Amino acid sequence: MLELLLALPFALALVVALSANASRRTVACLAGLVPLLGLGVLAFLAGDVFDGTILKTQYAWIPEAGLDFSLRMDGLAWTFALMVLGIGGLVVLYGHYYLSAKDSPRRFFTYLLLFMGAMLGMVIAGNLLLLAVFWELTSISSFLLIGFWSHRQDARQGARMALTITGMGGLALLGGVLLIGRIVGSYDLDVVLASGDLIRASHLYPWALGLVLLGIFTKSAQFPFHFWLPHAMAAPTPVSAYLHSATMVKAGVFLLARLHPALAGTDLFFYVVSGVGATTLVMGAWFAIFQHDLKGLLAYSTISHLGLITLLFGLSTEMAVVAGLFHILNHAMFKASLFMAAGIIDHETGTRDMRRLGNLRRLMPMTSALAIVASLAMAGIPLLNGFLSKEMFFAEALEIGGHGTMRWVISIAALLAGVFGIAYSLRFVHDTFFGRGPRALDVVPHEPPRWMRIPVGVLAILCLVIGIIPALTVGPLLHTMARGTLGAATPEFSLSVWHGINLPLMMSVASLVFGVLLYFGLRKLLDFHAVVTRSTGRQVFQVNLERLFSLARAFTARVANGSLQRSLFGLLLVALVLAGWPLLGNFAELIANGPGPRPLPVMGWMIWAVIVASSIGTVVVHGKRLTALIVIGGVGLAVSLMFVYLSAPDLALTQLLVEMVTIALMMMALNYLPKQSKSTRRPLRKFRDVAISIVAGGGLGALAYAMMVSPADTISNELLVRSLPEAYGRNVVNVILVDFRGFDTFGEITVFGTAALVVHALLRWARLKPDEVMPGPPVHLPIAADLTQLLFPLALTVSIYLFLRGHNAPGGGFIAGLVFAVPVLVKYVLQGARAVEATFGFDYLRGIGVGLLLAVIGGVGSWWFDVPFLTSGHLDVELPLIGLLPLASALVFDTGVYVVVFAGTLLMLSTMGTVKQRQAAEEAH
Amino acid sequence: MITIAIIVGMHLVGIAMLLSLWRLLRGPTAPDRILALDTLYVSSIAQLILFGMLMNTEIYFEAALVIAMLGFVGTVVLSKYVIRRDIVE
Amino acid sequence: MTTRQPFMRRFLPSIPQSLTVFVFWLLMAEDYSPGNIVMALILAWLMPQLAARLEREFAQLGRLRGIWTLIGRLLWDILIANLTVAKQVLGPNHKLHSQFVWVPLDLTNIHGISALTSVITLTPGTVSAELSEDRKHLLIHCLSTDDPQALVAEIKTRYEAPLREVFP
Amino acid sequence: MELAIASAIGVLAASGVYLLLRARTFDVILGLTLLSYATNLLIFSSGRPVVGKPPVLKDGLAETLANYTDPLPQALVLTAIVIAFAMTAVTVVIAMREHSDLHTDHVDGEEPDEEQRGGRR
Amino acid sequence: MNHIAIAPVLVPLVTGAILLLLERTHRASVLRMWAWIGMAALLVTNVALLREVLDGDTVVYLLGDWPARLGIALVVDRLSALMVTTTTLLAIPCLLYACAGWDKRALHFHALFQVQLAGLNGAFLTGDVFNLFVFFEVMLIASYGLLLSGARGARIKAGMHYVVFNIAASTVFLLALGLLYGMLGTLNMAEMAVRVAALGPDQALLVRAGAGLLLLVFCAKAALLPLYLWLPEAYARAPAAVAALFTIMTKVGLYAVLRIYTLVFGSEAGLLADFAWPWLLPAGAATMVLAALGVVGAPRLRIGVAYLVLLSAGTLFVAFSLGNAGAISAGLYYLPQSVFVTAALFLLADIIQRHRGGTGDYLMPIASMPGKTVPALLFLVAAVSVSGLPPLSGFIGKLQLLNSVPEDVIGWVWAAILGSSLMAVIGLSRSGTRLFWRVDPVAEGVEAPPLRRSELAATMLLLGYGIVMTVFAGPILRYTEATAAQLLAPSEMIERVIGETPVLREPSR
Amino acid sequence: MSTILDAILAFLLVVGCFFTLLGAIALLKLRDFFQRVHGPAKASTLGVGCILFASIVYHWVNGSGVHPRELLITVFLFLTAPISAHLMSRAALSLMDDRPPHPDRLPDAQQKVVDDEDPAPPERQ
Ligand code: NA
Ligand code: NA
Repeated sequence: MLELLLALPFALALVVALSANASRRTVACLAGLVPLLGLGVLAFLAGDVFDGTILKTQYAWIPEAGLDFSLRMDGLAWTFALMVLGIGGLVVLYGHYYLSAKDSPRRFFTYLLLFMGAMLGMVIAGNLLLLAVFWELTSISSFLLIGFWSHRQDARQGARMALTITGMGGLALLGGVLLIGRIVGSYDLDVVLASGDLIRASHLYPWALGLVLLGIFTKSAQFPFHFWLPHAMAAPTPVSAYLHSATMVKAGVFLLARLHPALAGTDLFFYVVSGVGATTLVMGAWFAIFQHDLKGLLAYSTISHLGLITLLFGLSTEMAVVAGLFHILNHAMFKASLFMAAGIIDHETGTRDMRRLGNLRRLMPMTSALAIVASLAMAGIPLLNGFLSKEMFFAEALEIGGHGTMRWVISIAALLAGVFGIAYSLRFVHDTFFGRGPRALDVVPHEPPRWMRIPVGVLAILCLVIGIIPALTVGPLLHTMARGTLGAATPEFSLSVWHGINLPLMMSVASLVFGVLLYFGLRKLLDFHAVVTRSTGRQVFQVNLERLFSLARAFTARVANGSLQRSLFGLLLVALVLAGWPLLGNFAELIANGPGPRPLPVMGWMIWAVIVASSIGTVVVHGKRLTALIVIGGVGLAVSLMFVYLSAPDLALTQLLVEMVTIALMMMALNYLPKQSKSTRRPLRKFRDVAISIVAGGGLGALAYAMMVSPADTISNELLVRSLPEAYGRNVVNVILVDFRGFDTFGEITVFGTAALVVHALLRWARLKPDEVMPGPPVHLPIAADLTQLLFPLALTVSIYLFLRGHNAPGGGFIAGLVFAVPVLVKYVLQGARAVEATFGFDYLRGIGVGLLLAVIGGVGSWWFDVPFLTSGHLDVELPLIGLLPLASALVFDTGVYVVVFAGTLLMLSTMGTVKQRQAAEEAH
Repeated sequence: MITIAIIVGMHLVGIAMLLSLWRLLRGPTAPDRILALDTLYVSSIAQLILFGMLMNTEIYFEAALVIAMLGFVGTVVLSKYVIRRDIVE
Repeated sequence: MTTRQPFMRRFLPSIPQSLTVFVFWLLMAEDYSPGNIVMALILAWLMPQLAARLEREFAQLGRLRGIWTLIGRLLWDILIANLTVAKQVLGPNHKLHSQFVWVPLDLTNIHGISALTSVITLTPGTVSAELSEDRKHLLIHCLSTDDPQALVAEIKTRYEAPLREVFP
Repeated sequence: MELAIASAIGVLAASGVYLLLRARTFDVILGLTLLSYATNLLIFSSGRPVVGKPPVLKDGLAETLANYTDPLPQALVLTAIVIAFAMTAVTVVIAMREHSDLHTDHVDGEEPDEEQRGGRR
Repeated sequence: MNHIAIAPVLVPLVTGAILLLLERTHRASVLRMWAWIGMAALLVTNVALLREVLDGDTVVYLLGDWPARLGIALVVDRLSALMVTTTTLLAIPCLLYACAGWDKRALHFHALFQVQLAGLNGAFLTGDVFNLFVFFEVMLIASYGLLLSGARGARIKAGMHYVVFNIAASTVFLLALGLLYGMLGTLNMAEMAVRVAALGPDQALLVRAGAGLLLLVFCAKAALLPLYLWLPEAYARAPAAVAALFTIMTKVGLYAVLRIYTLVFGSEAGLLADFAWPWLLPAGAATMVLAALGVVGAPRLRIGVAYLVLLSAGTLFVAFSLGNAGAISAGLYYLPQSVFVTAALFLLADIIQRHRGGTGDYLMPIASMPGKTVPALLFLVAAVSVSGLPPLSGFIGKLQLLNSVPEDVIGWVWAAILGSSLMAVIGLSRSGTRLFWRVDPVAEGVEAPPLRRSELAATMLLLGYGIVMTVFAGPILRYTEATAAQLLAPSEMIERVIGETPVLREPSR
Repeated sequence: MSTILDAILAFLLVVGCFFTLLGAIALLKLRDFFQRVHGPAKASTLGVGCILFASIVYHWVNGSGVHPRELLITVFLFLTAPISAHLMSRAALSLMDDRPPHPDRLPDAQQKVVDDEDPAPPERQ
């Protein structure tokens, strides 16, 4: 049943949302079904609940997190569900008439039902985490409701403010709940409620309590988080009536009641909760007096009443809790009706400003009468429900034991709040329904449609009935509610209007008298209408939020300013820290343990000199780009020589070839870049960079040195041993490339081919402006072109030679591919791109694809023999005449490499060589 | 004797390389530097051959061949740039 | 006969080139087995085909009788002149009388001109710098000469004349 | 030998880092090139290089690291060279496009204000 | 012999190659068809892969039939399978979105897309550090292409920063690998782990320097605190489908950190045991805070989303560096869902941008976009999920994470997690209200370009993943918990990898 | 192995290295580009040629077999050196302010259209 109850609002929200073509009435009816059916379910469950049974259902959702989908209904939950559904039903009815033709009822009721569902879920959750989940859902759905009139700035702002504050509270609550879970070891409500002593004894208790209270205070608009509530009044009135009487703000005090057995009973709880409650109570009431907006006044009044309830729970005596629960019920009734009445007034007069209203009892007597009844209930006038709970409150305030000062403070606060409450209620009644007015209205107000008035009437009558015969009406309900909250500790109490003449009654009388005096006295003293109250809370919030936004903007823009230099500098700095940290102070020991350095023949030092000199030379001349390129060519050559010298011919070959192609690419690019670097006038920056470069270089050199002099233990011995017998190659480097680590090469050619694609993609459709266009027609270099005629076929032959020999001597697919590509590059340079493209006619793009597929085929072939990808096979083919032809399957793979490298290189070169140039004339467009 | 000759030769060629390096760094014009780089390439071939003789191995043949065959590519490209800025017209 | 020639052109675009490739492969592979000779033949056939995709026209050789004397002469000149240049380089710089000289060309075949510039560059003391746009003059730079006209005459007789035979 | 290699790595890295921190695209590319030389040398040196023992197996010479240098770092460097080349090509082209599209060769695609002011002064 | 381990790399690569062959001559629809065929094949192989590891098996695939230490081995455990699955699931909506038109405007899009997938999967599957580098590069080069193909102006500029920074980081990667190979003499992760455990104090220092550099690289790619500056612009400028796909790229860095610093430098690594995590925890928390600031201060929605990516990276760093099974499990649950939801937000931002005319996705107060209902709803779902509000997957991830924070650091870690969530709520509520809640009477009549169905479908699919992850949170968390347990007991995997014998060859001699 | 052969080899080597060095000295010492280019363009080429020749003989004598393929390197060197020299000279010329004037440049010579194509080869007889 509980699942059904909870599913109702969500299911119908979905139905409403999807009923695109339904009439307004249908939509409202659909929405109205929820409270109707829901109340039916409640009625069905009432018997058990009133008997004190706790109804439960439980489904595992995320047992790992302790988050079960468990629902639980006791008296407290039942009563709250009753409020949520009952007042919800009235609000649906009211809202149907309230919404104007421009407002989409579909959207409105969808949000409303979502909210109703969230609220219901929160109330009947049987797992604290689940409760927190629904708690946040109420924040989100109320955000949508408050911002319903999203074209209005105050609505947007109010909605965001509410979301921010209550969202923050929700996160805090989540933290608190998690801490409770940590203490108790379960989130199950029954377990938690039974573990009050354990919780209170835990060292985490203050944190858990603080976080939970933060959630409660924000939700229930307690000082200092109260300010979001008045701004939420930008919502349509049905929303205010619903959220700020029976539901949203009550979620906080609901939780206070719910967790009362688990959290209450310590001094910390007492001081914080009652202190905050008392402050809110008085402050809210005081500010309510000075509101000009009907809903504003009601909002501050709500704050004040929530303060009262909080205060009662803070007092923590059983009777105080009962009083608090009672006031929750009462407040829901009179406040909902008052909001709806205010909405009617707004609806009929077009304003909610009390300075323009007045004397409405003549124009809309019925509404006025109902509103006056509700206001009197709010003021706590006898024979109305508000009086009863207020009396209980006064009584409890006077009976605080053990906390001497607090007793006085709270009693005075209670009295003050009573006085203020009378004053603002009086102002509400007087300024709206009596006196002169209304002024400057565009319409002549009259009674609203009957069905709009009915909800107000129902609630007002309830206020009266409860106020007169409480024991018969609300008594059992309150009892059930209290039992749900307090369990075994529920006190015996009787509800009656007359307790005899006692101190609480005196306080009521006093507050009535002083309240009337205060209102009229204030009217005499100052012009109410000129008083402008500013919500300091809002001010502070707004200012801080703006500050947060601008701080975030400024900070983010300042830190992530898009500067590449900064990014790189950060990278370097972290690198220095991470790599330098372990070495600091340990370097001497590090290099002491190895076999020690070996001497290098003079030859090696000469090559070293070329590396060092041209490397530094590059830095010195880097501003002049052509020069820098030539000089860096020296570095490349010398590094290659170093490779040769140190037993790495394959490396040297590759390095040299890549060097040539790189220089060609850079020269092509240089045509579209400035010839010189602009000099920067930032000596400090240069100094810093020089310093960090030296540190980085020195550090890396030191690391390299330490590594080289420490003993090595590598798997390479095994590679050497197994290369020839098992991989059929003498050039172990090539064997590694195509066999042992063929998968690396596989990835590498993918990178290579893809790089060519990227170059192609970047330049194909682009039009670039050369930095400088040389005058005259293209230069022909016939002699050079002619001389390379013989070079080309020979280079091709060499390429094939290097390719076939690669497995046993320096060479291989990559080197051979480049050796093929480079003479074509020379052709491009000497004959011009157009001429080459016209005759050469290879589709380089497809070449890359074909090469990659070949490599895959070379690797997948081994699957035929049921061995993994890239396993090399070996086959000796005996051919007539020719003799033995050794074939390694790695050859197919290497062919793929060859083709990709050739095609990729040429795709890059030809793309860069055939860039479409943009003329200065086009530039102007 | 022959080993000594090879070693002496390697040092001579090494000096040649250092001299080219000097020109490479000093310039003054771009063609000077290109020329220096070209010379560096040619000297490298000599160096490789000598080294192969010293080690009594043929393993450096491929490297020398490729430098001889393509070492001038850099020269071609750089010179074309000086002549026309656009190396592929 | 007229139909055969284009076919031959397609099949074997340049016989000299094919020959070069053939020899080149065998030399490089250092393997004179039947299998490798087949390979060399395949390459000799294939490589010029590929090269033909990039060349408008291969050099066609005329009479080759003179070429051997030319090569011999060239090698000798390279040797001798290198010594001269060595002396000049190692001597004081101010004794050098460098200058540019325009050599008028009788060669019209571009392949011939290319060969000539190579020869001029390879022989010490002279470097060919530029071919005039009409391809009738070749600019050469002499490291040190006092009689440019004699130099021009020598180049024309020693190198250009035999080259005109090879590249008609 | 270790000293030579290590110091060469150091100098290359220092030069590369300095250029990497320049503000012009081309300088940065040069810096990356130098850095990749340093990187390659470092990986290479992880095989404890020796003179004249290339890892190409000869008959009659036992296949151990006593007779041949470590081939694995060489293979790694080969891969690294190729990848660095691919990356350089892409960077170069981006630099071209940036200069063409944004009319500046500053790495951030716009001239910093202070430098412009400095230039005008 | 089961070859399923290599399929996630080969399938996209072959698809890419085929697409490259077809590209010039075939119409877009043909290319799309082939791309989808490839995607379907990938999905199928992915399911097969998941089945292999579901019961805790680790698949070791010895490429070239060499023992793991000599060649390259692919290692598929639960973590790899999870990452590969996330990639595949992400790729489907990205491709769907791109097929709405961007694929025609970006040259080689399809081929690059497939290469990107191959790179990602390769990085997730390999058990060899150098091979990891190679696949990082495959992934990066494809990402450069995807980012820059069809780019102009500002995107080129962002690309410059992204590319150069990544190349620099890759250089450091190589340096680290050089040092590690030099000290350990192997590149196979399992073998490295064995050797690291046996290191003496002097050598340990050098290895630690190398491992530190390696950590730097992964953190740079994952965009951890001082190294994140490259991310916002690059992600905010990338084409929508690409930006969405990129959301997994930072996770690759995170994956690598998790893999290597649990396996090689994990709890059983002798002197270097767990040395990285104490550095990462505060850095992760600080990243969260800065990222949250970025979300709040973002002038454009897409920049905000980029910071959300960063926020999720920070969260994951915190989760992983807490080091207990619960936190790692929480992170592993959080990871895919954050990928999906941020990807959805990128797509959504693009839809919004196009429909708001000149204002794009700038969070300026102007008329709300026309035809906003569906995008607004999607935005709401995404925002709720990404900021970690209940009840969607983001919440569950964070909940699990909060649950697993040990008590000694609970204060500031919780503050960072909850605080950044709040800031995200603030930032996103502002974005949402500015984008959808402003009705300008003038703009109301303007006819909006119709929303493309496939684009919305792609977004919904991504958000749908999140909802599925919410509903089935239980089983998924069980999987991630098993994964975390597997990660925290590296010796099992080490034995498994080292012990795997080749089919034909002798094991190691 | 005969000392005479050794001596010849050593001589070849020294000559080769000397010329290689000579090219570099020229590069260092001479005054301007056009003077310098003379050195490397051939002295070095010749020097390397000598060394290569010595190498062939050396390997032959030392028992590692006849490897005439090193000749190929010489072939390539002699083939490419003139191209390099020619192009560098053109580059240097293009930077010169006072280029040597053409001997018979007529006023209308400049308007002569330069043919894109190589001149057609003469018909075969
Ligand atoms: Na490779
Ligand atoms: Na790199």
